[in-house]
Amino acid sequence: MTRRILIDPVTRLEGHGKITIILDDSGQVEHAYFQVPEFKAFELFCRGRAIEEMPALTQKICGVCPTAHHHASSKALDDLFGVKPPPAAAKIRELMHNAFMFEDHLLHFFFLGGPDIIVGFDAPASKQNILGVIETLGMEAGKEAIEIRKKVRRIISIIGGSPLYPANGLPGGVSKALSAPEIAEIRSTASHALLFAKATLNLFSRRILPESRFRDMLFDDAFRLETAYLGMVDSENRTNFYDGSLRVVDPKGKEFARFDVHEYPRHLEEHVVSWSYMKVLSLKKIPWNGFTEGPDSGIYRVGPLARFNVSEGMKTPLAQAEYERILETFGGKPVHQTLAYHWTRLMEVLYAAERMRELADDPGLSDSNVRILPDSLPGEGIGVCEAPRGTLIHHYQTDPKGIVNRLNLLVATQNNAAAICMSVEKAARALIRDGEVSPAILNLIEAAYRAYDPCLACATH
Amino acid sequence: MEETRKPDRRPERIGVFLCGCGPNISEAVDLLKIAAFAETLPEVVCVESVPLLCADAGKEILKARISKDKLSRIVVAACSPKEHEHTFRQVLRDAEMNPFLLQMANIREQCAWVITDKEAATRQAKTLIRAAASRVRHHEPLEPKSIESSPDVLVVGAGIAGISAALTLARGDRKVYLVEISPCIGGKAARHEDLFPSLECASCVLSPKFDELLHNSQIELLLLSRVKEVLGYFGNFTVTIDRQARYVDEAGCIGCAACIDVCPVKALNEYNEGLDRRRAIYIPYPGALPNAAVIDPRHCLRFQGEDCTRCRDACPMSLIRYDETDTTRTLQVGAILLAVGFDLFDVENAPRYAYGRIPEVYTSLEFERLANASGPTQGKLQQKTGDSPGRIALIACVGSRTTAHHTYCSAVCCTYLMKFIHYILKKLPEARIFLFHSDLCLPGREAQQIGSKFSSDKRVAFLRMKTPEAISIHEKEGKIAIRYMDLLERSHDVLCDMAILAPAMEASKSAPDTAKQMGILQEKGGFFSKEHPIIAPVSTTFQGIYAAGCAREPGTIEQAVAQGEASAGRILSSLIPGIRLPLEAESAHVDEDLCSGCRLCRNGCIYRAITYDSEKGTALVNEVLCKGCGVCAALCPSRAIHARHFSDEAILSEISSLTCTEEKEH
Amino acid sequence: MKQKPKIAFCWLSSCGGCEESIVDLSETLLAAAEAAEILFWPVALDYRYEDLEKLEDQELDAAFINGSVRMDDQEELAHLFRKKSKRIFAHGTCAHLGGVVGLANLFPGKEGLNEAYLRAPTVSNPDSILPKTRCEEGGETLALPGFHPAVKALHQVIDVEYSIPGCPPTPELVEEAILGLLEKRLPSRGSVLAEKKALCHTCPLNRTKPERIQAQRFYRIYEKIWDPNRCFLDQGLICLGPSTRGGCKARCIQANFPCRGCFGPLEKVRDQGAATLSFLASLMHAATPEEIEMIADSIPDPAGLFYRYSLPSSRIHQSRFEENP
Amino acid sequence: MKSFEPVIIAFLCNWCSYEGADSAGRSRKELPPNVKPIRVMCSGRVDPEFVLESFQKGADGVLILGCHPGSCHYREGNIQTLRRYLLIQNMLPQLGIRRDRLMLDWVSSGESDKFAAILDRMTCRIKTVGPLPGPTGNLK
Repeated sequence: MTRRILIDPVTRLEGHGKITIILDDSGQVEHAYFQVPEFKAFELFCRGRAIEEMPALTQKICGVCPTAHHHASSKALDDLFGVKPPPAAAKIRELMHNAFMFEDHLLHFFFLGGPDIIVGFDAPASKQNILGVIETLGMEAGKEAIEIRKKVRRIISIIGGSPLYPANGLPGGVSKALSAPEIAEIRSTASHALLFAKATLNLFSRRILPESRFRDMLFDDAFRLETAYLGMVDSENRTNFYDGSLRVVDPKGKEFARFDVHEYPRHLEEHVVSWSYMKVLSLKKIPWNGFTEGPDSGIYRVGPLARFNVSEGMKTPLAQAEYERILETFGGKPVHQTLAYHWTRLMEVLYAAERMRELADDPGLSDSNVRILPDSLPGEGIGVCEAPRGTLIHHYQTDPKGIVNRLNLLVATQNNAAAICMSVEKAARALIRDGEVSPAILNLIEAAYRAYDPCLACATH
Repeated sequence: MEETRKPDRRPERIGVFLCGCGPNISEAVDLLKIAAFAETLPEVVCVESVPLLCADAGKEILKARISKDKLSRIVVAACSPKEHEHTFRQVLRDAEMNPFLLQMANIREQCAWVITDKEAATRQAKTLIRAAASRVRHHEPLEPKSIESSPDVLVVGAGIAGISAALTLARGDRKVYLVEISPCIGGKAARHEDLFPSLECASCVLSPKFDELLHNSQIELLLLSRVKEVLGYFGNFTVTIDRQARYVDEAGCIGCAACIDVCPVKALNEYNEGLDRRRAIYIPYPGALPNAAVIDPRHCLRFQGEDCTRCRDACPMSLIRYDETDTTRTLQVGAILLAVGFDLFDVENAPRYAYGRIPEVYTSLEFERLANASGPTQGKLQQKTGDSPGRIALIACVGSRTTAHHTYCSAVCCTYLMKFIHYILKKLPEARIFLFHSDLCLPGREAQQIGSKFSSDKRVAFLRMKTPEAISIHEKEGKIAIRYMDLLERSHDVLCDMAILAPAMEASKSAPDTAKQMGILQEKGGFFSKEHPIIAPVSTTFQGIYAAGCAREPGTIEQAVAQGEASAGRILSSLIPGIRLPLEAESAHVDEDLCSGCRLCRNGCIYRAITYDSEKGTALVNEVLCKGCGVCAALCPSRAIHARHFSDEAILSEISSLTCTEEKEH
Repeated sequence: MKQKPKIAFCWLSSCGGCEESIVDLSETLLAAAEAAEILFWPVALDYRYEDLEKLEDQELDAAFINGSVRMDDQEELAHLFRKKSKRIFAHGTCAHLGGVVGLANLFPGKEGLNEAYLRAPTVSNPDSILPKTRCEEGGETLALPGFHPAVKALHQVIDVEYSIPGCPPTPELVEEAILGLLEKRLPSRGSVLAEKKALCHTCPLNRTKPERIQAQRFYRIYEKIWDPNRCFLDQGLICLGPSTRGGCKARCIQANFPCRGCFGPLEKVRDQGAATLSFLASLMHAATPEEIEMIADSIPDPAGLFYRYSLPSSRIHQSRFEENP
Repeated sequence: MKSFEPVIIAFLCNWCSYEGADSAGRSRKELPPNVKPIRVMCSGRVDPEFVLESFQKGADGVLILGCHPGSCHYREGNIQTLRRYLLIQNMLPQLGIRRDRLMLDWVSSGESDKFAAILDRMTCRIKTVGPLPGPTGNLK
């Protein structure tokens, strides 16, 4: 007779989830399900609302990555009203976006998924958290991590009012220009952030990477998934979080597609499963054949690792150096090792800090012209950006009065939905032998999805 | 106290009193059933049916039960509260209970008389009584307040309306401050030749009033003065007055004019509508009161820096005061009357009448001066050339009844045009008169008679225009051509020597400033809004401020006098020396702990009863001005404004009680 | 040594923003973790529901619950917390009033599922599969919580001692609540732990408001560029400041953005929408039905704007779905 | 089965419409018992929340009666009401409530016939549209 192992709720991620592992009578894993038991219906109740309210409204999908939604939404409004924000506005948005990527990635590293690798997979549950992290790294380091997040989130409040839910997104720009003192503060924070990013990568390669248990798991097949990858790149195929075109590479790393977001419906497809509220995305051009790996599967991944795999380098020097180090460590692309998400994520922290610094130094940032009034009537618009957890698409349609009558949201973690389920099952199969389960094993299984930094509120919205 | 819940209020002792109202209620509903039902209502401790509660016997019972049963709240189920609420409130007072702890259920007008099916009427009565019983729990004992007040009065404008009011008030032994911007009293009426409808000579009719005014010790006349600022409210206004120097000892001057003859400066005489010139030191017009000279610093050489002393040297009593200065003073008054009069529509804004381009086109006021014995021509009707006009055009509705300017009718033009016909025929019996009008408006007995008399006079032609705008004036062969379109849309030219326009009457140029200063509303044409157009016609939207004469709407001199006296009456009866002003008990109240100082409540209060305390950052209701309408309470987004006796709690409890009816229950 | 107070943090139908508002406590959070024993906090600590069930009744001194109640299991969880805790803090506007997600109450419950899983343009769902509360998968039964017909605020499901409004609450308010608990100086039960006065009271632009505002029409935020230093209402923009509880530190105003009401209605107001509607009406500079309608029509989505955060706990709670209303 | 008897809350201003109601009474007009009157000093006292609360508490219709424009005892109170009314009317359909369940009209103290007519019209209108559904989500 079969046996069930239930992990409910899954912890140290955003949103509600549970894992059901089913063992056959010989104690081998028959199936493992990663279920999302929540749903909110944003696509329904945003209908009938005034289009200009979307950035403020849709960002409430997620309190962890609101800025990403705010920007995908604002860009959708630019598109829908046919207005191009003035240069200063675009810079302000990208600056806020990078500040946000920085602090959100650090949230994962120190509070959510990070503890797995900082304190160690096998540490007791009571240590698998920020407090354990502080214990491991020392109060100073811990406090500093908390401090820098606070300072960088302050950049978001300077620009958008609240550190959490910015309020500045408008079609054709932003509501507020930046004053000289504000820019000065941003600049000094950015420099501080850059130092901290370096230190964190240093910490990673000195303390975590060499650590054998982590290294084993990093290269272990249990944490390997052969999928395609999707991410946003600039004209030179370098990672960009705020703007660019979407690029897909196949499991061999070959470019599979490179398209403007307006073509997304021709490339991406959602599937529904009856055992979870989380919809599953796959590449439309490859016929859906369920939760399978390899070249015949349309399943792809997004987020830091995916952005690493689809890009041909980073735009900023230090990040580029880190990029090459990763490439060297894995001896080429694509990297399919799920735990590599941690490393690529820290590389992005470095990039975000460098980019913040660049933008803070840009003289154009202080321009007071930050908004252009639309003259065309609303209609249809699509906006895209890279959220910490991956590619995020907002798509709106309105009536002539600018009342939303249709919207479609493809949210970062949805793209990873299939991969997350598969990673969990794969880890479970590999790690549970003859019905043997220890807390350490269960935590390792959770480490399989935590690497993605999933956001389940987003994924179901 | 940490984490403790607020204590529940202690239960009320409610008494329900059912009135049979003779047969009216008792026969239409089942009072026994109702009484039984009332017994079951929460916190009701006594129910009593009385054949006729408003009769002395009934009131005795009510009074007795209140003290016997120690009732804390009363429900009276009887007639409309509008009929007997005050009666029963008095009974509560007599029983030493606060009168506001009463709620009436109107089971006569709203059940007995309007629902024939006794069953249904009884059900409805129960529902209304339950609602009353649940509402009355939320009543608070209100104490009607009162304040000290000043009985003195400020009258703005010494025209005929202001003067009539001032005299009436003074006869009532009131101190009156009469503020007038010009150097003399009497306003426009004083400069008329005759007065309609009696067609008596204006000065003969008016000067006795003027003399009485000048000699009345209760009235302090402030000439050359204007109101600078008004603070406060009904009963307690503080008014600041700016007085311009006259440079002549007003009291001493006897108007001998010695100073005037020697003055070297000449300026247009506004008191003759600029038809002639006056000196820099002058008396506005012969007969102007007070009969004293005044220096106009805008023209006097001394004030242009020259060292001219001719008038001072000429004055036999040396009453010239070059060193006199403008002064400011502050007055305390209880009420204010605005009698600031009107101005004529500026005809240059309607080019079709060629006013200002063709010299022989006059406005009605100019013509009054022309016809006036004390005017520029000593009353001789003559053209600027000196010849007397043979053909004279009178044109009605100039700027009135047209979408282009004023849509309203100025009410008196047609009648004074009749007066003008009378002037002309009296002075130039040979003249031909053409009256251009569209719909003559001659209300009242006299106007009609005079009108029909003239219409049968062959020297006078009544020409009907299609519309007030269907007319224009042109120069033609050195004469004036009046081109108009008749009812059949045929166009005609009528040649005349002189044209007299009847321009619309509009609020005086100073009205907007005054309205702002006083915080009152204005209507079409800028006239001051009335508190209520029918039942409160002489009071404005701000309590304690009244308006009379043409400041409130175009009207006759007779009406101006009546309104002046009416306003005076309102003031005399509401501001009684030594008696405190009673305040509206059911007024609004701001809870400072909840008020955010957003000040939007002021958008809803036309009585300016809500002020803002910038220190505390909260709004404040002035209970003197609050009329208790409750608009602000419904408007306040914090519900920080509490409408006394009509609180949210009271009304919400009525709603819940009324919605859970027997129909719903089963 | 005296025993540390035991507390729990949990989310229901939440966005995680309120969790961030706890994380943003930074040092205070570490201090709190020292001073109190945190026995449940999914976003940060590895406790499971079974650990929660194992607790004695009333063992928790306080549970800080954020998010509205949208799914069956969230309602059960709320009841479980009620059983285990001496005090319930409704943390954030969703728990306090229903929140943004409450706008779903304008639509019939199941429409949400149909829209997302059947009608969404990129969905390929030939067999019209919907998530099921019980489904057979590989011979095994898997369970999911059901999707409620309507969103509820926490107080509509269990008794709540304290509410911390805000989407999200400021860290200061959360800190004040936690310290109040630790230092035993909480106000009377039933209190809302934010300012008693509306946003205008602390709004830097309030002083620029004229004596009377007379709106010829209301502007939509994409229709005009406005002066950041003048009351937005006076510029014809709709700002919910007057009808919204203060305590947010005017975050949006600082960003030159009008208030959208996330702190909910005032102490004595039950229906934020009605309060908003009432004051906006008073700003209309019009007296005839035609003129007034013109201005009223310049507000495109009254319910969605006036009830942005508070529909479930408004007077009406939820659309009545009458045909051709 | 018992025929549907709607409950209609009517807010009457003290000076005009309540007087109108009284004069309807004095002239013995037959009025529908479905209408439950609440007296306020001015229709401007009627908080939109009162209207929504009436619906929430089970009223099938709500009437607001005030003085005719221009003759409001408080001059502009009824205009405030008109503004609120038209705004609520824009919102009711969004809340799934038929517009015609709420009605604003002007009744002067003399207009007893008009008063009776309005009550009759409103009552049979609500009878034809039927009872107002309650919330489906068993919300308290």
